[in-house]
Amino acid sequence: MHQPALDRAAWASRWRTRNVGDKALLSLGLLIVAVSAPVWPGGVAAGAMAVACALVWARVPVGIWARAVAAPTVFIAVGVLAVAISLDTSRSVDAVWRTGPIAITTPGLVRAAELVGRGFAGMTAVVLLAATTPMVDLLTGLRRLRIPDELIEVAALTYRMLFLFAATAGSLHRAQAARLGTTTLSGRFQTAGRVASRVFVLAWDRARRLEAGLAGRGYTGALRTVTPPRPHSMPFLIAATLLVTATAVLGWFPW
Amino acid sequence: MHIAEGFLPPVQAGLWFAVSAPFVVHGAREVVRISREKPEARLLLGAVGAFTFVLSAIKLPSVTGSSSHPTGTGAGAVLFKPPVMAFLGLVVLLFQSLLLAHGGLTTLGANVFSMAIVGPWAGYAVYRLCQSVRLPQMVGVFFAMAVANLTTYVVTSLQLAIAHPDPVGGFGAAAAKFLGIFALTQIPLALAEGVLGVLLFRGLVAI
Amino acid sequence: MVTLGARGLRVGYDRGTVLDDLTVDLTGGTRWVVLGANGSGKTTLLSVLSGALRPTAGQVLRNGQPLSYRPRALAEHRRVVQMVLQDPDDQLFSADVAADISFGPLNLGLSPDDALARVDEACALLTLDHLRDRPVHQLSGGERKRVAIAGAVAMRPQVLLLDEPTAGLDPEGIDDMLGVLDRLEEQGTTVVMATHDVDLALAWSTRALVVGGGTARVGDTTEILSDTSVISAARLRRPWPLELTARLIDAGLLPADGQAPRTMADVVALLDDR
Amino acid sequence: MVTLGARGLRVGYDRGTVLDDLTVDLTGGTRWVVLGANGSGKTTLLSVLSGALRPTAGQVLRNGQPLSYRPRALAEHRRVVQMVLQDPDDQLFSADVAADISFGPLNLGLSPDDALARVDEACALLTLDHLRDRPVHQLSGGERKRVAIAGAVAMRPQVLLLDEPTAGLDPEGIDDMLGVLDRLEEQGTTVVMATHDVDLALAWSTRALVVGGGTARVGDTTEILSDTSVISAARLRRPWPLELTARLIDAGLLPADGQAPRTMADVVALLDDR
Repeated sequence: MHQPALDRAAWASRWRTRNVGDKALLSLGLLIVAVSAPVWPGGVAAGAMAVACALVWARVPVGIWARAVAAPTVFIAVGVLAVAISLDTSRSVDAVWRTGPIAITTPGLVRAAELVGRGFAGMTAVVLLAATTPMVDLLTGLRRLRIPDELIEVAALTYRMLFLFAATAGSLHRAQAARLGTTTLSGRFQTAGRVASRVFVLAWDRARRLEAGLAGRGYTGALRTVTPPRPHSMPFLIAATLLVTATAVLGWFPW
Repeated sequence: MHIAEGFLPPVQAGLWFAVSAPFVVHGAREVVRISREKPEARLLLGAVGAFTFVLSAIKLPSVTGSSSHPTGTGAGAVLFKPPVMAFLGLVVLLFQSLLLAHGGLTTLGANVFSMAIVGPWAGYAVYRLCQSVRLPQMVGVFFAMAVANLTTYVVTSLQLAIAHPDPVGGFGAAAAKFLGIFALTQIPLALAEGVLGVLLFRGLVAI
Repeated sequence: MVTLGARGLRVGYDRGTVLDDLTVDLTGGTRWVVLGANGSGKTTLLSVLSGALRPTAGQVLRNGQPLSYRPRALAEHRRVVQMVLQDPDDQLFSADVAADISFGPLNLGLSPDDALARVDEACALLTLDHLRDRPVHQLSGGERKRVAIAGAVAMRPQVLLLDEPTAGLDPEGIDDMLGVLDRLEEQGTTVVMATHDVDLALAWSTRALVVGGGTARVGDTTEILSDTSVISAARLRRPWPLELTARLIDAGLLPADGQAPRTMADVVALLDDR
Repeated sequence: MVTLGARGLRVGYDRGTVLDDLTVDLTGGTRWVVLGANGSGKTTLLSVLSGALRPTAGQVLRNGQPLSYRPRALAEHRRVVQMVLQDPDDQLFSADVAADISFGPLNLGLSPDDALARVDEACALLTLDHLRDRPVHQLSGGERKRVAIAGAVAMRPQVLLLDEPTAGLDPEGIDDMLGVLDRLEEQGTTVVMATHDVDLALAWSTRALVVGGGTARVGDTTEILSDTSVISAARLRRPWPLELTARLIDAGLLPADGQAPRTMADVVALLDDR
């Protein structure tokens, strides 16, 4: 697998050394406003703020940011389409457009428009966190929430190994395609199935070898590591709080 | 397909977290117990989590050429039992939302419920049922994978219908609409995942 | 004979560009090496030439014609050009050796009997006969490499692209591998090998393609590897026979106008002639 | 200084015996190579010496004392002897470079601050500072190798066992790696490197252990690699400087009683002296 755009952005982020809690306050604060405030102006404001924070403040490269939001934008569009149409067999309502039992109504369109705003705002708020904080930092941050180490370690190992297995799965698939293994439908099934079983076996093998490799480094049951301290930044915290509060006030204020 | 960020009203999003929590906590306890008994099991569980993530990224072959992915949780439920999959499914969904912006954080509870709880349990139940009536193992694997896939999407459709009742026909019409759009197009894909599961397990037996 | 080439090839975007505006023509020989430091894009180039990787910009040429990525055109390309990856575990996915080798021939639409004949042929060529019923995971690294090559050879390609076929092999394993490549060449296959073993490249190949810094140089292997500017730009080193003779010429121990040596025997002969 | 050894070592897997009644003593130098063909048991021997693999029979000796496999004795052994595997992905469990390197020091019981100091030290030695903010999955194979070695070096072992540290590296990568090994040696670490690159072994090491056919020979590297009977029994080849001088002596171009050359400069000097 290509390294996902968000992962690439997170590791290279200017905010990499910021405290995870600080960044989470900003992103999750905007996320809460995005999903709970009236979509106009609250959702739109939260979305605009999240985009501005990512591109202007954290200086996530525009190209990488655009690649990161491209796929979820398509998902939002598909989901919204489903909300926009109504099933109306009785032909009882005023429709803007209809064909057979499928109708598009004004309330439906309004809801769809709301959902576009909310979905995009929420997604960009999550992207703000994901594009500035590598997964390992988030998992380390979760330790603070008294989540058992065992669970964090399993998740961290999952993160480490998924890139290995994804690369192997990609290579296996391309190699079989090169031997014309994907020219027919049944060939595609055979190839996908065998790639999956092969990756499973290699995954098992990798876990066993990693166990041996770690034993030599003194592994006795805990994958303890240290990471450099990432102190809170008071100016950042104040700025983040102000931004989130301003967005929330703007969002709920009865204009 | 997961419910995207912002697609659930806050109250419902919270309720789905509450519904999923007991299952995830139960699974997490199981993972902690296994890890403490056998330290090396952590590495194995990490590998299984990574495998599940990769499996869910494999493109399902389809006749139409449209790209879709397996849920992969049916295989995990058969191999590792549903409680473990509840936790690993949570990890996979969290990674999908933060690495790929696929799904969301506020919708995580709802997505965990459909993909990491209902899917694996339904698949596992069907697998056990097939075993108890002495059907060949591969038949059980096929139905486990297909049912896990299909139930995941049915639950997702119902969750969306609750969140977005049709302005004309209410919940019923919305459910019919979402099921029509997702579940019906999903049936061939569920069958495809069943076939993939059989090929996967056949490969494992051979190796 | 099939010739491969590339025009304006570019792979990757922004900071991750591996190949940039690469134009090459693999003509003039059947023993090719692709040389370059790690990360110079050797593997990427082979993948693109094989059709497995679609370039971001530019074209792959086969006999001067741009490669189309429509399924049928790609399948046609793959009948002619096969690639073998460096790590056989990225390629082998069947339980036993014979089953894996038969995968490609069956996909060509051959009957099971004909496919088996291809398996026999490939096993004989790669000296795998004694291993054909063994499970793949029981084989050593060198044996797996041979199985992976057999899987490609069984498709009877006209061009075989090999990524580091000698990496990880011991001296005997390298000799065996070169023997296999000799036999392939006798059958009329053009062999293109990516490597960073410059000594091996000098001794084995007649033509070389050096990639590094996004660009490429193509030419006669001895000439290319004698050119210190190419070598240092590509972050390689000169093969020892060339380096030694250069130093001996500097020390006045050899005349400057001699033939460039490719092997140890050449070096001995040079010193003997003097 | 710590010396390692083995007495009557025997290691068998289900498919056969890899090492059989091996008795060696790694004394007399701090730059060791373990040479042998693929499958000769190089990796197995290093694993046994590191304590990771328990032999079927025989003993590992540290300073002449047999190694006990009780957890505490083994932990003590690992403070002194560290091994780095050929595939770094078998050893790196964290995507974060610094976090992964800190694992060993923490297992030694160091405080987080002291462990971080060790991480800094190891990163400086392995020139990894610029990679600390990159995830492991973004690193090249050579960079991952350096991270894996840093993880071992951070435990400040007195003996470092490296399995094929230069495999897969390009010429520049090999030079960098040898530079790292030089710095380790300056710090008083004994480095034992398994390889099948005989040219590298001759140029870099002073002492060699050749395994093959279940037995072993230990000695001065140049002597061992000049001995054609050892070389052919172990299915290796002579390094080119030794092979070339042998051929030149046969051709009467060099006197038979010269010093055996280790590097290209030595060869040039030999020919110049004549």
